[in-house]
Amino acid sequence: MAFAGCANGGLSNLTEFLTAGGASNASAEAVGTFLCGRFDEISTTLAAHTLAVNNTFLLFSAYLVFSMQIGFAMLCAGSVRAKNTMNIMLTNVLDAAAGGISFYLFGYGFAFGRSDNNNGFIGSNYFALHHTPDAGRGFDFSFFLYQWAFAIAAAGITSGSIAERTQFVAYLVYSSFLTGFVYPIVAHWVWSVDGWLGAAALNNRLFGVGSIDFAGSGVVHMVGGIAGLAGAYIEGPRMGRYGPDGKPAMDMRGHSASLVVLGSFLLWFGWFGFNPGSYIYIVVPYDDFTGNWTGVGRTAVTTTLAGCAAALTTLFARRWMTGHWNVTDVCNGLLGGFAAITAGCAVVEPWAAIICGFGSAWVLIGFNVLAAKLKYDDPLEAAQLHGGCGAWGLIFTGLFAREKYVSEAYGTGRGHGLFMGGGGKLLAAQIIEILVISGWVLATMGPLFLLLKRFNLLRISSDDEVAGMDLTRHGGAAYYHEDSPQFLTPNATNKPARTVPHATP
Amino acid sequence: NLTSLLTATGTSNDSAALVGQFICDRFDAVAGTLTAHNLAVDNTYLLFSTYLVFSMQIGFAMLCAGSVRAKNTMNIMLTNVLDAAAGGISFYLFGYGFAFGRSSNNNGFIGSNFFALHKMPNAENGFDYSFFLFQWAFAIATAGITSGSIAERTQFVAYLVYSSFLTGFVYPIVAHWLWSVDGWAGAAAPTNRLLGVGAIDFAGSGVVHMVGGIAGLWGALIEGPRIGRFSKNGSNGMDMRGHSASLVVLGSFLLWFGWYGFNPGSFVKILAPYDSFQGNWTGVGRTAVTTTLSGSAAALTTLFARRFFTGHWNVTDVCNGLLGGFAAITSGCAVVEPWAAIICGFVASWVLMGFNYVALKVKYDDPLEAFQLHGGCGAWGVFFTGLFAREKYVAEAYGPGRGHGLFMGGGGKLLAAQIIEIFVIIGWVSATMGPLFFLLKKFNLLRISAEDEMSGMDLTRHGGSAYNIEEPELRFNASGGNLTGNKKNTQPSEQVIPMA
Amino acid sequence: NLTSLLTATGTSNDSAALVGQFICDRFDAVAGTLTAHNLAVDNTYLLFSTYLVFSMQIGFAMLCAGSVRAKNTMNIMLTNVLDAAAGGISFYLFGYGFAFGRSSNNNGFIGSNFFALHKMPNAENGFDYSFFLFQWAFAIATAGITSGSIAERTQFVAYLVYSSFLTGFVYPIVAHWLWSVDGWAGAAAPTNRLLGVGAIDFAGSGVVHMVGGIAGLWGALIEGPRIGRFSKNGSNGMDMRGHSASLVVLGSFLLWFGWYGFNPGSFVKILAPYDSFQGNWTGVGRTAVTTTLSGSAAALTTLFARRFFTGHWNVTDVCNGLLGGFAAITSGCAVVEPWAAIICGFVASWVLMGFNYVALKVKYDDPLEAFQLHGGCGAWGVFFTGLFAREKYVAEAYGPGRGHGLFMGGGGKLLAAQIIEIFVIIGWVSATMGPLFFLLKKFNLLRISAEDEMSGMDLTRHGGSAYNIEEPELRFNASGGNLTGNKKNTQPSEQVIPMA
Repeated sequence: MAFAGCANGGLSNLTEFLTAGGASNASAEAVGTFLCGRFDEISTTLAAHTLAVNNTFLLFSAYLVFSMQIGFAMLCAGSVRAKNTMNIMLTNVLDAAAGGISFYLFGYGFAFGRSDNNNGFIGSNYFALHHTPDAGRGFDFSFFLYQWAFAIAAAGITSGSIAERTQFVAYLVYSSFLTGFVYPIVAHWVWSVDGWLGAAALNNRLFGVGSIDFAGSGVVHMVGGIAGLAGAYIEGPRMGRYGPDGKPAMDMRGHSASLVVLGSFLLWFGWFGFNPGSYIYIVVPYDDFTGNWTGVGRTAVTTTLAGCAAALTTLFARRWMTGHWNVTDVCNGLLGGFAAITAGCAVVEPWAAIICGFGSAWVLIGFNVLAAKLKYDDPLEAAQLHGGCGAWGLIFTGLFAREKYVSEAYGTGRGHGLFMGGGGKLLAAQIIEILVISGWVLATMGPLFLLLKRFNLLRISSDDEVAGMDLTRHGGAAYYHEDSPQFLTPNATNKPARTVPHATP
Repeated sequence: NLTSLLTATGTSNDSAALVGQFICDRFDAVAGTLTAHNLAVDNTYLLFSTYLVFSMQIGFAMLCAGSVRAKNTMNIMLTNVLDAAAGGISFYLFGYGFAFGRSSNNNGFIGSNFFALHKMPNAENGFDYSFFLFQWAFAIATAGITSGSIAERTQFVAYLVYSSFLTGFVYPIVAHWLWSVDGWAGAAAPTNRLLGVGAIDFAGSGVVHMVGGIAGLWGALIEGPRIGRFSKNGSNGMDMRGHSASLVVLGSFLLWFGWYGFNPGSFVKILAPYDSFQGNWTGVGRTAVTTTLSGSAAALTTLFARRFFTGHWNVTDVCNGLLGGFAAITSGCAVVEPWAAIICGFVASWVLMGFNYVALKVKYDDPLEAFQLHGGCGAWGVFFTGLFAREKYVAEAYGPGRGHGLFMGGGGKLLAAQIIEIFVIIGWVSATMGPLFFLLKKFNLLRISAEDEMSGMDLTRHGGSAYNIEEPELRFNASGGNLTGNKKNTQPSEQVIPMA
Repeated sequence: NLTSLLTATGTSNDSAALVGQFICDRFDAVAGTLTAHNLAVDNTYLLFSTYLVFSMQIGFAMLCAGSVRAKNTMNIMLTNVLDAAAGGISFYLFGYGFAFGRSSNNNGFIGSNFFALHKMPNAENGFDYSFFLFQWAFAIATAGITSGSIAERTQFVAYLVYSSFLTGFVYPIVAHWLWSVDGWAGAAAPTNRLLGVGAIDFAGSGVVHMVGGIAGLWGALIEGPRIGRFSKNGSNGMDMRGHSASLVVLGSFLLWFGWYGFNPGSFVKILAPYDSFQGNWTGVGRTAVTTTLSGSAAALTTLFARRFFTGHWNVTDVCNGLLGGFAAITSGCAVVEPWAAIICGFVASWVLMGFNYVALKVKYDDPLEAFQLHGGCGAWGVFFTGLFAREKYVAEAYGPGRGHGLFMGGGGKLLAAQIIEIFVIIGWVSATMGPLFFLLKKFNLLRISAEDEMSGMDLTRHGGSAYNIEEPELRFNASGGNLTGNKKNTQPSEQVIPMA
């Protein structure tokens, strides 16, 4: 409903009116041309304003999402033992860097590329930003950047699951594959207007409604979490994590809670780009006071409340279960709440977000108990947190999505939540999304990890694991204190000798 | 109107109506689009400012973590996370309604609507969700200040109680007085302003910083100093430095970063023109400049003054001075000239050093200097605004008819209003938070036991130390040959006894 | 105009005038509102970009802190805080005026107005406060680069002197040459451009990075390497690794984050349409993409190259490579294609490694590799722009009539201008900063004493170590029984003797 000047025959209409008013044809045309010229000018200027504001909004949201990468790096660094810090931070830097190249070359095209070969399964254009910007379809560079920031977040999740025991080469392989192929396909299904699964599709939506995964509880968090699950399961737990009796032996706490808290807070900060930013456009009015800006604000509020509720629930639940007030547990609970609300953030009421967060805290605690029972070792709880809470978030959206908000965010004719009077269609679509994401990621990443294992490229040697990868593979420890002897004697051993690549396990 | 004009030109009534309709429809469509743009731009601006203010919470967490001893790091960081989380719930349920709720029961003391975001967004008052979120970020900053004052010796339960009370009730009331259009004290009120002018506390030197600082003062006073901080014979005792200056600097810088949302963001709307070139965007830019200059001046003053007094160039002192400069300019940031901001920062540095000196004399122990910094420099900032506020800028930010500074030819009215603000804030916070802390002490819920304090709360209450450096022998004998395996993790994993 | 058209339609003069007046008033009102919107959007964009650039200061502080030894952490962080604070004051008083001040004395060499923000905001030149703040954030980044080169061995006073001189004079002059519309060297000038085209340094590979890097080169050369860095027998000596890779990674990531303000923000205005879909917003987005891709390519190249050379996958090397890629693309970010950015990053990585190799050979010691990274990669970036700048993008960013790249069919004019830029920057910075460092050395104000260097500046000059981990025996014997009290803090609290 943006202003369109004198398009659609406005000029001839006006000229006609003026002529009928008694003016001569030529003069009427002159007046009409003058007025309509002015209106068209205004219309052009307004269009430029709209584009400028929308792009500003999207770009700064993209920067915020990028800051989540800082958060991941700090969270991961703090959550592993000091001897593997260099390793995990390197994987985080390369998530962004290698992801940048592979998403530029392949991923973006698979996810959002539109051409004559449009289909619901995979995109087919815009590889290496060819044909971008695309005025016809409204894709500018800022959209690419925003989507890139999402793709690298997915890869960041997985690296947490397989931390402290994975060969660096395996990491490079899976990361490029995930951001370049596995993730973009899912993004295409759910977020592209051509996708077969999502509510964004213009027509032929799943069950007539399409699943609602606004900012990616499924697309980002479940994909990353399940990929991590496959990797961590195939690798097995870290040495010493579980004793021969099957009981958790060592706790293997991270080496710095300060970094964990810093990372969690930075993720929170970045989530304000992740969820509200997923509106992409902010200049879309609903009435004379509300518009997408209201939706964006509400999304920021639901995101905040879900995280807050999850953090508080975790605090008291863990206090009750362990007797401690534990800050790292609270941080994980917080992030679980965010991962859960990500699917429904734009389409639920603030009070529902509190329910979402409350539920997600218990989901995370439950999955953690289950993981301990099954001797599943995930240093960052990434599969439990992003996979588990992400799946809960999708179901929650099927229950609590509100009709008004859905139609504002997606347009009319989509489904809404079971508890909000929308029947079971949306819920069914949400469950299908959970199942197909789990299936797709397991079917692609599982074989990849098995293959890596087969070629002895997956797990590091036990010597490396005991000594820590930093010393054996990454050129030295992350921390140096001068009072240690290597600093007092020149040419001391603070620089390990060149190591043999890929020691056999 | 246009139709009648056209009729007067001699065109027939019907045609005139058609032409008029056509043209006016176009203008209405233009106006509608412009309104949408206006709202979109203002909300974009407010939301991103909110995110910046939120990043101050990261700053607080890091600053606090670095400023305490390693054995209490987990504890203080947990309180910072919960400031934001518990504050989110309590401000959503109560605080926002008390502060900004408007209804037929409007009064100058307390708000009465919008609890749990009921009736939001509210077109009538122009309140959208973004405004709520912005105010939430301010409320949790207040609670964060207080947690610094009582760090390293407070029971976690006490913390939960006071934090919810502060963000849910004490702070919102003050915000209502100063910032709501219904408030009795602030310059924002359209009529019936205090002394005819209303106090100017643009971004909250009083509302946020003094409230947090004075709450901290009462907590720290009632708890008393940390064990060993002051020795019995009257000497200075132990210095009790924080465990990581890197975290202190990181936190201070993040606070600086976030302050660009705090002060300039308090314009709330950026799209309000003053003339053909200037508008709120100019005010916003100038506010960012005054903020920067005040902090810079305070940092430099502290640097040289501390160098003179102690002989060291001390980075943590400089960081505190910097933050003191920010806390002081927060009140007047939008209504003073850049050069005045330098004066503000210069004096703020001396205020902070003065309060620190007094604190040492009276054996007041505040691990983060939170009362001295936020309370002291905040009060100076409120006072400073009464001296240097410029008429033109006040009119642009608040509308005409408010007061301006004594040194800028505005007479003493504004200054009087500012002084009243200082006193009522001190009174209100003392009257509410003082009894609360007393009550907590009475029920033995305030201070941790001496054993806990000696061994650190992380070990006894929070499940273990914040830092786990394995293989210490490896670190110190890394001669390449004796790479031994991990030692058994020494952290207590068994359930501890809940608080005695 | 409209009135005469209406008169021609046969209406009476008076009525026509009324109708014309009515309609034109409406149009003027619309135009006025549109101008306000325009300014609000542009200023919002510029301010938030500024905040991002400021966050690079956090990044520098963390990167520097992590890259030095623990015993000098307080020192280097203090210099980073003061970059921002002292730079704030000196850029406010002098630097901004020298760089962008316009008056009747306009000349290509130096600016002459706007000192202490006098005559700001300036509608005539379109300068509002936000522009000042944006430029300030750039100036302090320059000083931050230099502090890395001379880390761990420089007296604090020397630091204060050179930093003010750099941000207040040396850097602003270069900025004036390249970025002011009056400058003699840059493509921004409307007429009389160098070689008819003007050098293109969009966000400052030369103006910021080379200036900072070359200043650092002179400082580090004149001071000589740290004690023990190179042994006498010609072997490599000690590696002198930084004390915390976590801080290095945090800093690098924050710099990446801030670079999104640095490069895309340099468009200054976002609301400038090219056609019905594209505009400066497209340029801004593309700039963010080229920045990302160049850094990514440089990081990957460094990863594999260093793996090949050293056998390790080294995260700190990768971080430096990443930053080298950013420093290089900064010049051409807005005028090259995304694929060209990958080439830029690829080469930047080799440039950095080459310079590092040479530095080792000639025993040049730069703790942060600041000269190699910002000087070397910056120069490559300026050169690269002369090869790959695309005509269309140059015209969009600067207007028609500027040069484009040799490989893009633009001939050698732009490349020649770029090479001239490289040489005049090297010359100017060497001619100003070299003598300054010599003078400081002459007066014994440059390098710290050998004793200070061995024991670390934190202990001798900055009031104590950055890290205080108390009672390690308590941490490892926390059996509950042997809780000993705090040991006396071992930090020196007595006043130290001022520098010898």
